[in-house]
Amino acid sequence: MAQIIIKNVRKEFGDFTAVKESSFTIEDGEFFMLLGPSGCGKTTTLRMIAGLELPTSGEIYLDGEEISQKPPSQRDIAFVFQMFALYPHMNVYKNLSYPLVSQGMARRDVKAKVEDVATILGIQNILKKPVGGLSGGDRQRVALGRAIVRDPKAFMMDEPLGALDAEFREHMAEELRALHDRMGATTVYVTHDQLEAMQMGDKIVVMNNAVVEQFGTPQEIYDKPATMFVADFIGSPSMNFLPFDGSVAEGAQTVDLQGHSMTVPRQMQGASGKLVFGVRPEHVTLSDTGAYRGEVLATEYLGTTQIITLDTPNGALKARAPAGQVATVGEKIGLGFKGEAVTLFDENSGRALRSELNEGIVTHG
Amino acid sequence: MAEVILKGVSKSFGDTVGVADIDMTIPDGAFVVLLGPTGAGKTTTLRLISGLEKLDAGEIHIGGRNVANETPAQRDVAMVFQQYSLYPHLTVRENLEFPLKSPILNTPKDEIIRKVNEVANVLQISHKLDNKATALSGGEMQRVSIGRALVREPQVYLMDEPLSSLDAKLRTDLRIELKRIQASLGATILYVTHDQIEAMTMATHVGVLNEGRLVQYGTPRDIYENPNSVYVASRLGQPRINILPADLFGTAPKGAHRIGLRPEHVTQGEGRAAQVERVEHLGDHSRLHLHLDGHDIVTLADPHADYAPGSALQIAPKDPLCFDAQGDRIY
Amino acid sequence: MTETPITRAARGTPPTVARKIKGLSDRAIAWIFVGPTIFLLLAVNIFPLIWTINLSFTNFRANRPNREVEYVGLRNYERILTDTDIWLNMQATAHFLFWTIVLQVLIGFTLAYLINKKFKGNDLWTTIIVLPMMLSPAVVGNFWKFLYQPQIGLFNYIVAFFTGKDPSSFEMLGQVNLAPWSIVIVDTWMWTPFVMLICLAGLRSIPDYIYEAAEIDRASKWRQFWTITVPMVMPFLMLAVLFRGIENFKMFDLVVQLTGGGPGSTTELTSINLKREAFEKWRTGYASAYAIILFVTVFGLASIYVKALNKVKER
Amino acid sequence: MSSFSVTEPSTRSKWFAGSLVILYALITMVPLAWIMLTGFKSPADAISYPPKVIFDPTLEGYVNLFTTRTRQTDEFLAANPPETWYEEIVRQYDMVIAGPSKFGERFLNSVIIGFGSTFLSVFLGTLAAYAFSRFKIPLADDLLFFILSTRMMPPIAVAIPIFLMYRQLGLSDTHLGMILLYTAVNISLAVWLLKSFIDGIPTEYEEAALIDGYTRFQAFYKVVLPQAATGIASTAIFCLIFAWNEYAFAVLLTSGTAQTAPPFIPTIIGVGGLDWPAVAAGATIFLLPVMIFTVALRKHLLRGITFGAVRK
Amino acid sequence: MKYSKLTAVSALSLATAGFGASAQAEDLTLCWAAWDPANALVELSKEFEAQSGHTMNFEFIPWPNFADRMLNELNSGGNLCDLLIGDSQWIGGGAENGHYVKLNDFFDAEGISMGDFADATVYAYSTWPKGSENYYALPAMGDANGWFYRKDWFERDDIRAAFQEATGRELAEPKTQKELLEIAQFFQEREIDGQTVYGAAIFTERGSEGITMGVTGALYPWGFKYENTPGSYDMEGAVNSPEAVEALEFYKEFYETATPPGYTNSYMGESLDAFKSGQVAMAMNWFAFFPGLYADPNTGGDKIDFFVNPPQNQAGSTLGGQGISVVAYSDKQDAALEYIKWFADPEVQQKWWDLGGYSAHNAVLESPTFKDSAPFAGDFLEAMGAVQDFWQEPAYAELLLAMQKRIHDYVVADQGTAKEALDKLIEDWTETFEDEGKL
Amino acid sequence: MSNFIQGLLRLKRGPWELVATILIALGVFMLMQPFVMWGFTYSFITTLIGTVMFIIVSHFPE
Repeated sequence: MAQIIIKNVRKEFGDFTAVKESSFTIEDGEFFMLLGPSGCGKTTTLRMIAGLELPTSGEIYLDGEEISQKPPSQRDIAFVFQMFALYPHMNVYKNLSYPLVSQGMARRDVKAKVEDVATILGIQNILKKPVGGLSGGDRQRVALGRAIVRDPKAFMMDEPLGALDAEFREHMAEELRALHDRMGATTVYVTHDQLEAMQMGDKIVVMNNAVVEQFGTPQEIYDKPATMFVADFIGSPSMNFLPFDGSVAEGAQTVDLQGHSMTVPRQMQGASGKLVFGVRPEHVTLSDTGAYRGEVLATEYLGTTQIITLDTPNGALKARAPAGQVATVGEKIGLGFKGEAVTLFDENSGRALRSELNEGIVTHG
Repeated sequence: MAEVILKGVSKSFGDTVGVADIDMTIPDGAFVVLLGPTGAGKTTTLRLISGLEKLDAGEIHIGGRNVANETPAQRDVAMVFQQYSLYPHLTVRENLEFPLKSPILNTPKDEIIRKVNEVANVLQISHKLDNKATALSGGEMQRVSIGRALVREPQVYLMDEPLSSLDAKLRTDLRIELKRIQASLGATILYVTHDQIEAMTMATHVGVLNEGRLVQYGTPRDIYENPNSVYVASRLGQPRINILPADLFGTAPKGAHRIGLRPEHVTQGEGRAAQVERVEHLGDHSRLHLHLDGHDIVTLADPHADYAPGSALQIAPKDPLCFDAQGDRIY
Repeated sequence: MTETPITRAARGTPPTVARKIKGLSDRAIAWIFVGPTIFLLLAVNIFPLIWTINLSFTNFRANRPNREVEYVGLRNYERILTDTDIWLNMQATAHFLFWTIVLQVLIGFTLAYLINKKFKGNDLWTTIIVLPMMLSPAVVGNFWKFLYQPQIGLFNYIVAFFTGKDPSSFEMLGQVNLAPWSIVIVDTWMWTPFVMLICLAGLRSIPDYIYEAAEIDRASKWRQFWTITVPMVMPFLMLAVLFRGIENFKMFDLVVQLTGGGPGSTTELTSINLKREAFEKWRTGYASAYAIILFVTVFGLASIYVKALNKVKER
Repeated sequence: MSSFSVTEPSTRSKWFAGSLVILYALITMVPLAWIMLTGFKSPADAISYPPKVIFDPTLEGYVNLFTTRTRQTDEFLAANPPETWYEEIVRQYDMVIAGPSKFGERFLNSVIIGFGSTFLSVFLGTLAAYAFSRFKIPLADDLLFFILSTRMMPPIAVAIPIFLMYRQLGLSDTHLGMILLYTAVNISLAVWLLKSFIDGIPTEYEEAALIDGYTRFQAFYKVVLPQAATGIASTAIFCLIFAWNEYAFAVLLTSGTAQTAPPFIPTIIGVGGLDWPAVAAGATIFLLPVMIFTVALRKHLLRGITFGAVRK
Repeated sequence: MKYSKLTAVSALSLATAGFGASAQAEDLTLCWAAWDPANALVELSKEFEAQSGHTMNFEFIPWPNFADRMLNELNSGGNLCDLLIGDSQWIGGGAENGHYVKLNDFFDAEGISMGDFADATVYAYSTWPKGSENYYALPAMGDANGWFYRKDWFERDDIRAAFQEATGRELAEPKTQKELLEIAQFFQEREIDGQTVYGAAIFTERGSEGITMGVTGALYPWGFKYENTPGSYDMEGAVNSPEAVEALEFYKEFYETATPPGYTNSYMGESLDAFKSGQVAMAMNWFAFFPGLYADPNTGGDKIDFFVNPPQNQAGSTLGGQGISVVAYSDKQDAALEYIKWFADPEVQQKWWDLGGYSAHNAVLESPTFKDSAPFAGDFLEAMGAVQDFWQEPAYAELLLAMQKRIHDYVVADQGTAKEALDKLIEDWTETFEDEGKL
Repeated sequence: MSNFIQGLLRLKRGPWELVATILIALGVFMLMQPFVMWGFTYSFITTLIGTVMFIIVSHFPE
């Protein structure tokens, strides 16, 4: 098992830059998520780690060894493909044994090893079946089996749950995470589903437009988004953005929103112009008394909670409230914000302003 | 708009049961969502009402009329399909005009123009009217196909997972829009989905289907809070309800075989000590995966609460739902 | 009850409009749509086939309408299946079949493999290579006959140019040892593109990620070729081989124009032989039995072909 | 090194593959190019040894293809000076043009029979393919197999009963007879090919139309047909090419009135032996449309030759 | 000029001037093989068009396809042809199967007498059953297989000397088959004027009737018989007689030692080509081509001369030639008969000969000027005196194809021995006659 | 192998189709092989049986 270090890796396809200089470190044994919308470069990054693409520049260290220009066969990395990439003309057993036979392992050892892995994954009974007729879950297990049978240094997974239907996905995600917990192998996992990333990941890298936007633990990224993109991408419903014109001084603890003073974490950085007041729906409180008011546009019942959509002087806003709270469409309600959880953004750059809250996360100027 | 009544509706395809003996009334102006996993018979119900499939048994009444022998055209329903409902060889305008020009409606020309423009305005696609249908984005396409249903004034709208092919953000927006349109037109809508969020947020009534049978029919709140079986209880709620042996926390409630505990119904700090397996930080809350006597239990916690995996946590049930051996709700 | 177009229509419309709205039932449409095709095939294929079966038990001659027709039982079949000359024709067919398929598969697969390297302009060259197979075999046969002329023919000249032989010292069409190869060469020239196209489809049906998986699984290129490329193209190759097999088993036009079956009977393929029996000797009954034998063989091969077709279709 | 991916062939292997393929393509074109060249040679150049690559081009082959000529006496020739360029060409052999040859007629027959059968088979095939694609037809698989197997049959074997039947019905050597026959052979391709095209059109479209107030038949021609247009067009070209190229039936069942070009071209003769430039000219004219169609069809080629099973 | 030449008939004005037998002008189609005499017939028929008002169309089919196409046409009951100049062997089938109109009544009515035509041609081209007075055709084109050679080479001193040295004989027209072969072998691969020339072009074609027509040219002079007793179909000992075997071996030797390379599948066209291109010293072919050969600017005139198929044990030539028949499926039979009537006229027949057709009319043949009217005219009369024809059975095609296969397999494809080939031929023929119910 | 025999016994389509396919292929081979005459003589009946069998077994369940 191994640590993986990505250093200033860049990848171009002709004129198109898929990944701009990116750096991050994946610790030994971590379940590491590469998260971002489609086309953001996350899969390319993964493929570069695996050796399916060679980086245009930069270095990749696997277990201390620089491997960025080596072919995949010399990297000792396993890869689980989105479409599983099972060999369709072979049965389950042949699929599982393929990497072992390719390595030249003795026949008897191969058999023992494959049976071991099949037992771990609970697929002993389908070893003789052709992969064509398997259910999505079984295919997924076979694909995983083919990856773990080799005891590689690290696993790469490219949206391995993307091809499963929604109902089965949740179940498989748990299974996968449990497997990781048992094996403790370094895993790099690509997904575009923020919930999946939050649920499964030890660490997350959020990418957008070929750039790494933020790198951290799930809660950190949720609470302290470094950019508006991250704030928007993570969380459902996503963070409310209330744009306003104004200024905020270094050290300030309030901002002026449409004439109402709102508490914010102590700012470490001053700014003025087009700013954005970012607040998560669960940090919006509804009260009859609040001076900052909004009109209820819609309510969406979610069981324990409900999402209330309001029209405020700074635009639409969603609040998460307990399911029992009564809100009638058309009613005007006072709003309060949990000040210590608010993040301010510079609308032009999209970056969060440094504050007490995100100290140490947002470092740039 | 009209009321739709299903009486003992059944349909099978060879050996597989499509739907079996469904009785349901869709009141005039209601937004009814049929919920169930793949293969539960949701789409079949829709297709039976539209006339695309023929009934094996039972009756369907639309606006008081028994429609058994009518063709889809004669039933005067509008349907929005999951995908592929726009004709790729026509422009947006032609797509919208298509139902109006049918021999059954045979709308006069100026009337067509008026209606199409009206609907295009409502759906904010006026500027795309002369585009080829294939030149639209996914969201626009789905809006146009909803629009094609809206240009008509049918007895009932049937919608088959119209939002499922869209991405999460767009889905959220269209959900609200659809709800608003329904309210303003007072339309009767029968809507099929497997997405519980859609069911809960939009419906006036939810029907839960299981293997072709309608197992519960009521308001979303009713279904969430008072499910009549383990099956229904596990359809709604995320994370899913914990179904546990009735005696896990001491004596079983009378007659109960299993109890259902929604994650928010697990009280922390009292009761039996469970082991914390894993903590998922989801931002607005954390999910605790607990382990108690070989049973997995999921509960919610404050996002910043610090639980180390392997530590112990005392938990107790609060207002559990009780089910008998068959999985039916007792109380 | 609300006023709807239906209620309106139900009240006051004449039955014609009602029918217009209702239309024909699906079942009726299905039969109306399939009917003409089935009828045509019954008339032009099945009825004649049954007739042929019937004729195959008689001594009927189409050029002797006034002669009495007798049923001769299985005698026609017996004669054909014990006739060493026909057996020799079958062997000539086998030679043709075997070598065309071997050559076409080898060259076709190689070409497809090369084209699949996706070099620049491969589309254009593929289209050019494909041209021969779309042409009329009779016309192709006719002009290859010209190319095969000793001395004046381009083929002989080119061979002579490379081997230093006298171009008039050998005759592709006239020599017993060369004639079978002359038809193999032309058929290969004409139909290699077919095998190539199908192999290409097979190669392109293998998704890149399979090779990526193999690469990750540390399989060498050589092993990838034999354990992935070849087995995955195999169903396609089967399709091509079966189709070429069927086509060449009934080969007629090309060879008639090239050699006409000669010299002697060295290139007299079954179809040419059958044509002689049926339309030159006019032994209709006998030829019918012969036709039935070919029918059944092709029918058998065709059923395997359709199975292969469906297999490929599932991919 | 900049755009390496494990599945992407290296530049060198591309170059190598490219040159081999191009070499093959060039070799494969030689016979075709030769036949086209021959069409522009004089009869003497056509049979010269060694074969001539450079020669004085002449339209003699084409003139000979389209005309019949007779030898005339010197007095006659002197009395009637040539009026046109093609008359002049034949004068060098002391001949005059006596009239048009049969080639035009036979070519026209090919066109009539080709288009006639193509229209019929595509028309019937579209209907049948739609029915097979959309409706539950009892024994559909067997019917489809039966339809396909008719195309696999050896033409000579089929021709025996057809010959007898046509003789009885008076359809021998008639356009109608050949059109019906080619339709019967082509319909299998049409049904299979169009079925694969129509299978690709989601049923939702028609269902939407049904619900929108159209009948099944209206839905078919308003919704399915326009979307199947490309498929229908390429099917039509495939059918046309088959009818255009067909030889065995043509040679057995036609002799004059309805004879198509393939059996005719090889029998173009000159004075003495075969008039190769005329044959080559005929072949060129005859093959050219197919070549053009092939280029137009290249995207659908595979679908066509595998009865729709393989899509590219 | 040009196209108008064919159609330059002002139909109405001329129609009345002619026979006036039919009320309307018809489009008649005459089918024949595509060869030199056919062009002559086109010229000749213009007169008929002018006289009768009918329009003549022609369907000329190349020899290799001729039998195939026409028999197919007849058997399919097609009405492409109104008039057919069909091969002599077809007469049996044509009569028995009702393809041809029986002409007796017509001849009687129009006063056409078969006695006016050469006996051999009437026997071969018109009657069925053979020799009976049932006429199905009018002899149209007399023909036999003959030889022509390069007279200029035969007359060259150097060549004559070389021949003398090689064989001890004078180089001259051969008197026997063996001499023929000797001469051919002498010329084989000889260098003349810087060009390699070959012995003789003979028929070896496989597809239609070529090699049979060629080989019978050797078989008949050796004394080949189809049957021991005519009409008994007892072929054993006749077909495979020692003479026949010898003749067949002779023909194979001829093929192997004295023909140009590549002549594995050659018939009339190839023979003509070989001769005209100066490749061969001699060639066999039908008399029908002789006028054209004589007129050829390169190898005709005084460079060419002709001789009858040389005898060996006896004289014998292979019969060609055709009669003209009215097709029973034609719906313009009256007009077609008109044509025959016109064609039977002695004046027309004379013109026919003048244009290059071989008339069979006695008035032409017995005319004192006939022998000298062409350099081959005398040879023609001589050949016609000793012609033999192939089976004229209704099953003729089957018999012919069997012979084609057996002979070609032996001579060209080099399979088996001559005796085996002939034995197999008897087997094939026996089978055919058994099927016919004649054995 | 035992699977195959079981398939045959249970009238499953797969193995029976295989048997029919082999028969057809054998028949075609017998028809064209240059080795023994009786192979040629009995080729037709072999192919015929294979083909008829194929048509029948293609209606067996999967």
